[in-house]
Amino acid sequence: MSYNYEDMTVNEIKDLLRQWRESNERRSEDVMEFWMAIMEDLDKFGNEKYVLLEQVIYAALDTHQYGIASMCIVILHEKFPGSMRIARFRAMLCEAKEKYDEALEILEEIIKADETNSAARKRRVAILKAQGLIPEAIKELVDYLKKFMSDVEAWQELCTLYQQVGEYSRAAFCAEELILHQPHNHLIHQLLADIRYTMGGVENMELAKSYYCQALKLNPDNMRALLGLFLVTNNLLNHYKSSGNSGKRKDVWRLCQWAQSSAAASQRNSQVPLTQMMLNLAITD
Amino acid sequence: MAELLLDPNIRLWVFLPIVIITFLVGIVRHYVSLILSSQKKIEIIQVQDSQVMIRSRLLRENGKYLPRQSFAMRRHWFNNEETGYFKVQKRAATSQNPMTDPGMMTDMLKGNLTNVLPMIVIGGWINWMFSGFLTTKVPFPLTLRFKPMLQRGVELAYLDASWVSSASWYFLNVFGLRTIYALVLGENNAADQSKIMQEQMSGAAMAMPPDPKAAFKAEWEALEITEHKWALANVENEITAMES
Amino acid sequence: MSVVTKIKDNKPEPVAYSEAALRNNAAVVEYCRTSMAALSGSTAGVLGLTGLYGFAFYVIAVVVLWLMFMMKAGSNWHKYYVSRQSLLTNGFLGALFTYVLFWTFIYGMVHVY
Amino acid sequence: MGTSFDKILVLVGFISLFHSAYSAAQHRSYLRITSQEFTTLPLDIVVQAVVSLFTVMWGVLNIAGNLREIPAANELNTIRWETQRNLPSFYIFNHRGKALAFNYVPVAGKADLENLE
Amino acid sequence: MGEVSLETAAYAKMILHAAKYPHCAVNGILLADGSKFREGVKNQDLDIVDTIPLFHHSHYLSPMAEIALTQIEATAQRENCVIAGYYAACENFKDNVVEKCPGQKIAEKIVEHCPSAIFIVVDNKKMVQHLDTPAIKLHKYSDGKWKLKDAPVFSTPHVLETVSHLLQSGVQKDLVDFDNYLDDITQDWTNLGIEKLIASITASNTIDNDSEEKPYR
Repeated sequence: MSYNYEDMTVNEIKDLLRQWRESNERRSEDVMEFWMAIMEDLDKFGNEKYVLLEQVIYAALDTHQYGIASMCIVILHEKFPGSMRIARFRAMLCEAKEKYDEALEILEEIIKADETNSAARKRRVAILKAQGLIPEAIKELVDYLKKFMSDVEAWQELCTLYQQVGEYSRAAFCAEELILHQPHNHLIHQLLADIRYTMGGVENMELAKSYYCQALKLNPDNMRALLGLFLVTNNLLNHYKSSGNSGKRKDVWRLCQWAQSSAAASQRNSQVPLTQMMLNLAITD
Repeated sequence: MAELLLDPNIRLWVFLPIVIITFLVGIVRHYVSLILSSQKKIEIIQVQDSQVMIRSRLLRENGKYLPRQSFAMRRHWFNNEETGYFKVQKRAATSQNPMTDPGMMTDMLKGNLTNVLPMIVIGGWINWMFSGFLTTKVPFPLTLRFKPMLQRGVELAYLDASWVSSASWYFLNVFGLRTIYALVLGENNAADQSKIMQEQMSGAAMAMPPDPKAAFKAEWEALEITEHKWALANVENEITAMES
Repeated sequence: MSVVTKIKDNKPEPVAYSEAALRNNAAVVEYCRTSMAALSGSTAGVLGLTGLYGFAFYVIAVVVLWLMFMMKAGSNWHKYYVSRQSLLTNGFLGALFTYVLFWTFIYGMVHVY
Repeated sequence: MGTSFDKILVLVGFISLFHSAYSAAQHRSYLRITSQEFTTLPLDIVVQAVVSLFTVMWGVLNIAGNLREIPAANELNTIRWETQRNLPSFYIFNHRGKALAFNYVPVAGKADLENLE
Repeated sequence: MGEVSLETAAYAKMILHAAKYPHCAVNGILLADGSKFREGVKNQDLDIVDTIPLFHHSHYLSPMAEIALTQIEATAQRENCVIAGYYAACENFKDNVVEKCPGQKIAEKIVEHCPSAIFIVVDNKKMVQHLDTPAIKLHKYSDGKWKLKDAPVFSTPHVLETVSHLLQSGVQKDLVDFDNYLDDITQDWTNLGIEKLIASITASNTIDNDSEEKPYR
């Protein structure tokens, strides 16, 4: 999926970059390639110029081209002197160069000037993460969340960090918080189901089943949820078989069949046959 | 009634200039107010309060997607008698008297400065500069009641009500061009972008409760009476039914 | 991403709308409506319509704009608008003011002198 | 977003509308000079004005921007984990990209030291 | 005994996977040639012929890993391969040890089935555009721990040159891992396209260098 950026007009590039910005993609290398192509035409971007520069700064730091990053920062700084946002980018540049103390100093100044600057606080967490201090990062993030309780990004990050250290029940709490904020997002439901499944136990399996179903209801194309549902129902079947709960077993059996058939249906047009795997998991009833 | 004939010079030197002046003043005023507008200093405690309120509201609205235990745990955290957030956090009722708050005063002053002042000054100037002209005629008949509104500065008792004097034309423009400003300024709003760049927006935190104490109390009550209804109880049957 | 829920009367399941998309669409509609009011006002002024004819022309312009919106959305209009009626009636009077101003302005420019 | 075709459409429509306004004004002054009574405008001006109005309106409609689909599902179903888990606020730059960058100079002494352990 | 050899395709996919997502931790499965493989024997020779890139996010959740493992096992059986190892790369530049790698559980599970399984850690610091070292660390399981071993032997010549070439021409963008597959099930996680490409490069390399015999790693 590489783009032939020489054939694209400035407008096409502009649209594509905007699309990436809006959908939050991290295609740093592609962004840098585009940047090389459109550098001279920067003035054609009008008001979009500055957001574009930000995007380029992220990408340049990501590909570790500090020269370009600091150039963009200088351009922005000339336009908006004294902006906290630009100061944050300076901190990020230091961070990329592994001058963590310097970065922290800049962030400290930002927070001193504006206590409510949430982005700077989040960067502090990122710095701890970059240093590999995951437990400290978690602590800092929890502190942050005490102040900014409805920050979806932060909850999601905390969820990931908790998973990383294996505290699944806390990760589940964060995922639940995410569901409260975005109840229509099928991915979050699937995430919570995944976590519950990983935690294990009949109760968690039942919950995982419900959430997988909810994810599928919101988006029937969510393959992970479909396969997860299949796994969960298999697990539950085994459990109910041994505990002899026939009523529940029947329900789960039906659901399992359903998951299998829809997985097979969606699989039909892809190259790798999944039915093989279904056979391997061998449902016995 | 005899048809009045206006000198075409009035069109060129009175009618058109008024429209252009009003329009340009509106644009300039927009940018001036942007320059003057100051970001309100928000205290962290206010941000925290508003975020808590959002979270609690979301719990009430979307709590049905959580299992009962998780819901109860969160409600307990908010509402518990000894340790609940809404019980523990004590907020002083803030005084809302604008006269005591100097920031509020300057804001009001600025609002007056950009909205009322230009209208009076430009209006007075136009009244003085273009006084006594009949500029145009509205293309629909009007009753006599509209005469003082439309013919300010021209006191002719027998003139048809649909004629418009220069001063009235100015005021018509002031009010009528508002939507056009939105059209012209709203589209490629340069100010928006640079505003984002200038300072960090704290996003949703802006919707602050004016009085946290009362808001906490209300939220506590609302949360207390919220019943938990597990929304995913029947989801298995729903999805299996969806396919078939 | 924020989402607003509105309850439709005939359906038990509330339909969730994306707030950003709603806002975007409202902005587009508003933009077109204001342009339409200004333009059709100017045209009415050029044509020298007076009295009720002018107001009738406004109604026609609103309906034509509505038809254009429908054409643009195609058959699946409900994907883009919450309701067709409100698309027609919302902002009817607000835009009328702009219309009258432009009507008067161009009428004055063209026909009075 | 509007294509250049739509922009041309709007421009042409505007010029045409302006032209019809000018024609109408001329017509009025002609009538006044020849002291005839005004009844209606000539048909060609009327047609020109109305046609250019609809041209501009259609152009504006397309320039105003695309409508987005409002059901939340349409928007939410397009997001994937790829973008959902991507949080710019928590980006870390201390990753493999560092070595992959074309201008990477390995810190020899340090690396050797760590290899020893 | 206990020699581990890597084929170009296997090595290339591993490196390309790490290069496609430089900001993520990545992991994957190593497949060994099944014809020489004996069940349950410890410390035997392994000929790694293929790798399956697994995930670049959600490493710590088991459902998708279970799905992936069952699917890979099924495919491997058909192609007469066995799951014989695990590779991973850390998110953090400085973390290049087994303990910091995601998916320890998967690796342990593999060891249960195949006692001679290996664990390869991609060395972030050596992952450069022009590879002059293999940039991987090989570990073997013994006494409940992963022990560092000597670098593996490549079974084909000019591996580093080939992979560097692939890296520079941006082939990593076409690599499909299991996460990509789950996002879009029409994608092929076995990466046959890349395998073919590598095969053609290797073939041309051998023809070019038939006369002059170069020592290789």
